[in-house]
Amino acid sequence: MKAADAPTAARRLAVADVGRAGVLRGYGVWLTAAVVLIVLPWVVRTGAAVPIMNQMGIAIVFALSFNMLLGQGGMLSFGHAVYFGLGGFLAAHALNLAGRGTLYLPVPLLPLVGGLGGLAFAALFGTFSTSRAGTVFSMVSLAVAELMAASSLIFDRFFGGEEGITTNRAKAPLLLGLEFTRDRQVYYLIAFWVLLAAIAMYAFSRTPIGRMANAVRDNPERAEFVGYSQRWVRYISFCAAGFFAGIAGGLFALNYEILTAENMGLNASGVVLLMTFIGGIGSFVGPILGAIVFTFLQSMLSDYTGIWLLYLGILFLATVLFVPIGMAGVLMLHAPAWRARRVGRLAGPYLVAGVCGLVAAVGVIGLLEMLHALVAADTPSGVRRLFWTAVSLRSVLPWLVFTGLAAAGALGLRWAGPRAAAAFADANRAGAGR
Amino acid sequence: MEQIVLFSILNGLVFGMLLFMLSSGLTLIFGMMGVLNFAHASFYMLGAYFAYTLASRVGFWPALVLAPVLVGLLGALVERHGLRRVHRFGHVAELIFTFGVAIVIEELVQLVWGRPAKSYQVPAALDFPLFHLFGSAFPAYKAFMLLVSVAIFVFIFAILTRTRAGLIIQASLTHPGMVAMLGHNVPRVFMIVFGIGCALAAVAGVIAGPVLGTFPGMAQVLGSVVFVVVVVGGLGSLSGAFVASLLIGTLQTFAVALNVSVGNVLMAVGVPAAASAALHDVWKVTVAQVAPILPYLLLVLVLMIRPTGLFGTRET
Amino acid sequence: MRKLKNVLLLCLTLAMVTGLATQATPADPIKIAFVDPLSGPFAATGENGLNQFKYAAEAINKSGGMLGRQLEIVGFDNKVSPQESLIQLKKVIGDGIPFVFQGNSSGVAHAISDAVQKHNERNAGNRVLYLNYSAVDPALTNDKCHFWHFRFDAEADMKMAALTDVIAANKNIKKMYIIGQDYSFGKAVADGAVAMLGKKRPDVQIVGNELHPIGKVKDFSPYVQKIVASGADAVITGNWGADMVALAKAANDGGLKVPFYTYYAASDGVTAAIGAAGVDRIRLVHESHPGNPNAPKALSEYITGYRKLHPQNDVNQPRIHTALNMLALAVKKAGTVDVDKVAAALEGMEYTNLSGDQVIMRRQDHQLQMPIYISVHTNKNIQHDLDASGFGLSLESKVDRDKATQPTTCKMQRPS
Amino acid sequence: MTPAIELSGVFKAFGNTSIIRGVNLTIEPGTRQALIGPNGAGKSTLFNLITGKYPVSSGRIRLKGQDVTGLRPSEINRRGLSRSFQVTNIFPRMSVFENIRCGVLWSLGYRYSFRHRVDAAHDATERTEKVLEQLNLAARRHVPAGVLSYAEQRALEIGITIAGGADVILLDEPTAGMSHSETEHVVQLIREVTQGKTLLMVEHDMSVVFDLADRIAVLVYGEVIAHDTPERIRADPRVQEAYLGVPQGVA
Repeated sequence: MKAADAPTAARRLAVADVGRAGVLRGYGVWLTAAVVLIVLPWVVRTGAAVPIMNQMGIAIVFALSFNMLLGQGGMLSFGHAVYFGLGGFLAAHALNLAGRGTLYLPVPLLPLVGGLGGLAFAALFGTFSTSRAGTVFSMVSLAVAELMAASSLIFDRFFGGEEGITTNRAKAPLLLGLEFTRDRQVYYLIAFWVLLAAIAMYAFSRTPIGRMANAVRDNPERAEFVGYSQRWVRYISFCAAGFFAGIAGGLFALNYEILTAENMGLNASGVVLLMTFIGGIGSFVGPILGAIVFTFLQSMLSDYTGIWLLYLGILFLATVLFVPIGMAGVLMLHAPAWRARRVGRLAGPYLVAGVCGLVAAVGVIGLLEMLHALVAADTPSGVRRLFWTAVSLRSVLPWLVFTGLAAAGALGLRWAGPRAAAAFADANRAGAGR
Repeated sequence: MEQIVLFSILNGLVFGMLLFMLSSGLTLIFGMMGVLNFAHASFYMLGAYFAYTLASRVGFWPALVLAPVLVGLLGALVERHGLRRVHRFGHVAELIFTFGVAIVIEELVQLVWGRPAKSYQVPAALDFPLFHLFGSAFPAYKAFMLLVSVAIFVFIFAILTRTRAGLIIQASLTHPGMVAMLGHNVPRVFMIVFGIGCALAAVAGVIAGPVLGTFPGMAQVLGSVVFVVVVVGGLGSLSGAFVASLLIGTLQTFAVALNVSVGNVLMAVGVPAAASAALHDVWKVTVAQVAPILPYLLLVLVLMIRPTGLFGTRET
Repeated sequence: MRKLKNVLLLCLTLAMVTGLATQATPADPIKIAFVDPLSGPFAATGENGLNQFKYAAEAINKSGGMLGRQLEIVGFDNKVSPQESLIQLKKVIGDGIPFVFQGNSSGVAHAISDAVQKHNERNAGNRVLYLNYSAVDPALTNDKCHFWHFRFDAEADMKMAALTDVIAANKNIKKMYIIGQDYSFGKAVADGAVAMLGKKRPDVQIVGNELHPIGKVKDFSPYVQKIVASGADAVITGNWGADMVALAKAANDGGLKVPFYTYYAASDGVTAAIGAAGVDRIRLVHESHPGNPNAPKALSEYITGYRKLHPQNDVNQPRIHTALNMLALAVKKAGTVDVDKVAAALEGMEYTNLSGDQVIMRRQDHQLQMPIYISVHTNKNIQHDLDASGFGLSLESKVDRDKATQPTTCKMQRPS
Repeated sequence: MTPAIELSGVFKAFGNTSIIRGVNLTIEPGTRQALIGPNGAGKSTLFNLITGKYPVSSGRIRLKGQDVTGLRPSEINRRGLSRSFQVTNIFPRMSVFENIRCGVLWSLGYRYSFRHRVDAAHDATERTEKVLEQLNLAARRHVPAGVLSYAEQRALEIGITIAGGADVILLDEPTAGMSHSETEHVVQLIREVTQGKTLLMVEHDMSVVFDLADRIAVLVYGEVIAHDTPERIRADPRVQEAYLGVPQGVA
């Protein structure tokens, strides 16, 4: 933590633009990704793994599209789910029409319908919401989100009210005899689209407009004086982001065969901000990483605790405060040391700091969970299982122990943090020699 | 009809002044620091919860003073140890930070006070109808709310126009960066302003909690509207916030009171009735049904016509 | 490039961890899934429901369980989100659990019902049964009915039929005001009230029929002013949660003294929050005896036992007891946990519930037929209060099963 | 010959304060000219009016004969006018190479394209490389612009300005805050990159002004009081009174 605690301007700036030419050059990366995606369902074969991977895939496309706004364009949207949801609703309606035979639309092309829907609405709402950047853009996005959330209850026929719009992918015409009734078949379809959308979004970031989106983010005024209208640049990025959000929405319609108003609500928009930021907004892989980790945590934590959202909120806040470059940023920070084969030197100090962090986390989690158990009053026995031991809520000892652990861990971190940071600096200095 | 108009005006005033108490703090913070505090309504919620707990221990009146002080201190802490850290990463980073604060506060409130609504009641001394008119009662507590918010308004106004500190604040609203030139300790000024802004929000929470309900979602219910108020009024403009608060307060109460459908309105402005088939869903909707989304429509409209807001002068 | 490969490898590892974490362990007890909110704003409702299921299951386990195996209730947090519900449903199916209980939100119910139907049609060997204990949208047992869905609560129209019977008998009511949340349930209540009152009491004037946005209204005073201005003698509302509490408080502040006929103005903190503001004003329509006065012995003991375990919570859904016991009987009758056979056994089953009423699972649409109760919010003569607040519900009237019953449009398709 | 820039009767007021009070100024194409004047005379404001950052209160501005009054900065830039800023104004999180390339893209016709790959746009890369050579920043091409030294950032600022190949260049205090040797280097750079173009610069360093400028305009209290060759300006009594009379070294 301490390494990123006081990032010098140089280090922060050095990682800010990791998407620069060369990092993802060549097709090797995409081929590797394709192979991983193909093999994955054969490696992980248990329980709800495939459904969760489907969810991750959708989240990846959505988070990447969100980062086209935030990371690349400097636009913080509190309403990006609007385009996800509208694209999804259009896709669901299209699939229903296809099921009735009114429209010829093979299932694999469905996400494209969603994308075009997202694009159309982004093109409409973008006209007024991209006129300004910064705080006002954020507030307008919030207003649009509130408007759409309210409209979803008014326009019953399109949004289906509270039940939403259900659809059935098994009824649409087949393409090449491909059926999509099993989770695994859907998985491969989603994987295909995730890869395609990721490649397209990466390619977009390397086009003139993609580069100028970065320029407008950094300095809108200067961009004007090299011939670019900041408004147009924002508008086009916004439309592109809406298009890919719509694709994610279309994938959602395909996978869950239902869309409800919550898909375009404020919470959905908040979640994509959380996952993107935790992953790291400064690089292309950040949102991917964030989407995977966040989805995993979201669906797993709730099996163990009722206050999972608090943990995710704390994780988010900690990221903003201490590691604003996100997980991907931290990984990228270690790239020079890795190349110089000096990562080994970091293992020791990092392990010590990690153990301290873990002890502190156990203490804090223990306290929070005990408090939760007490307040929620769902533990009549007064005993709660925590960290594989039975903890009595009404005795003082466990409170003391957890407080002690939290304090000890925090003190340990104060000691170990600077050492880890020093080790990091040392490894980098050595690496700089090349 | 008179009854509806009169009570709508009164309720609009009460709600509008409540909005102003929230938006004035938000505007002060924004004007001086350039930060739009997404967690502002969360401090309003904390005010209500603190007051609920304090009221059951020491009574309502001490709670009315203590809760805002506590929340103000908490706000100052958040500024000192959180916001100041992310300040150098720019306004978007600050907005993201306060967004995170809002999430964590909402979760912490649920952790500490539980999820069900709290029965934070109007103090017995004010729990009577002030007057009856046209068969309907106006509760004394609402008059009290109006009184408190007007008092706060006068207080802010006096400070801003009569004291040196107020003049500095006013100057920095229009010329950010000026405080530093006058040789003031800017970080400390920021911390104090942030704390005061949060305390103002907390006062609103203390007095609104018994009427609008004290529950974990109360921040979200009011939050977005407050942002609309400050953007419509013009970011950083106190008079704008005042006008927009009253405008939105009365707009919402009157919209509820009117028994008019959107179709009627459209016909009145000349849209042919033939359009009703195509716009069926919208046509049958009453204005009352869309009352809560009117502020957002207003925001979009204002930004299209006057991007700096009604009274705003600053581009952000 | 290598960096990205590493990231991808990391993802792969993560995914494997995901897989391991979800691995089902073979278990002896019969697992029953409870899919409802266990976190977020509605967690209190979900937690209390889960506890009532566990409490009811314990009693069944004490008397031998099902087919000699113990019942185990497994909670799945759906965060009252349709999307999350479907993810949890996948988990349930992945864990090989055949029975799914869900109740909160008709939107979620539709999502689950639809998903269960699709899953069962596509996966004949691995079916699940959806047992709906609380979602009351009539469509679920009408147009959207299917073989693998059973409902144990009275659907909205049954309750409305009972409610309008009571109102029809009250000659003091001449003007009725209807207010509700602007979504499917609020609209269903409004439409039902207009239609049934029109039939039973054509002389009652509907002086207001208002929908307000759900969860968005900050202050209900303007609505109360409109009700006062309309001169209404009574109000019907389907409001729940914060919207219900705020409406009741605003009515009290505005000096509106007329009765409010409601669906969800009790328990889960609502009774406590309304408190004195609702006395003799709030009336509730529900499917069980309210416990006051003179509760049937079985119900009284059941409530007392539960309150001992959970002093702050209520038995607000005695139908949970009904649902679980009827499932146990069906499994016993079928002699297996095979979903199709258990469903067949449930059809037409009769059962005597805690209130002492004879209920029957109608074969035609899988809607449980039962009498309906109407009670009033009060603090007088309360033996079993709600929210430990001293306030509770007291019985006013009861509408018999055959009076409350409603026709259905369901055309049940049974697997051959 | 059509003037490169032509201001006629330009006024600008902020609220009640008039900053520019009726400026008429003609800049002939292919000349290097300087705009001087005491602090607060309105030099930067005049620049901001010409480049479209602020709208004029009244008057007209023509660029190479075309009326550009009221156009947005980007539209004026596309008509062949480019400027630098007094306070360094670059793209801090992008690399030096990308900073220059941003200045190049529009003029090569890439506009808002999402069909081209910037890395495959060889003409843009070549032009960028050439500018980097001129700026002597080729070795720093991958460094984020925000971490360059001050002098390097000033050079980059000029680089972005000239990268698009505009034929009318406005430089706002290009040597501000530089050491003597750095200033010399920048003067050399300006001379090189404005070869055959029209240059208008605001500058406080009189040696730079008299070294570079073919003609000098003197702005005092929002009015151009003189516009002539350096020799005549030096000799002009009004200028001496209004400007050179004040102590030297205000920069």
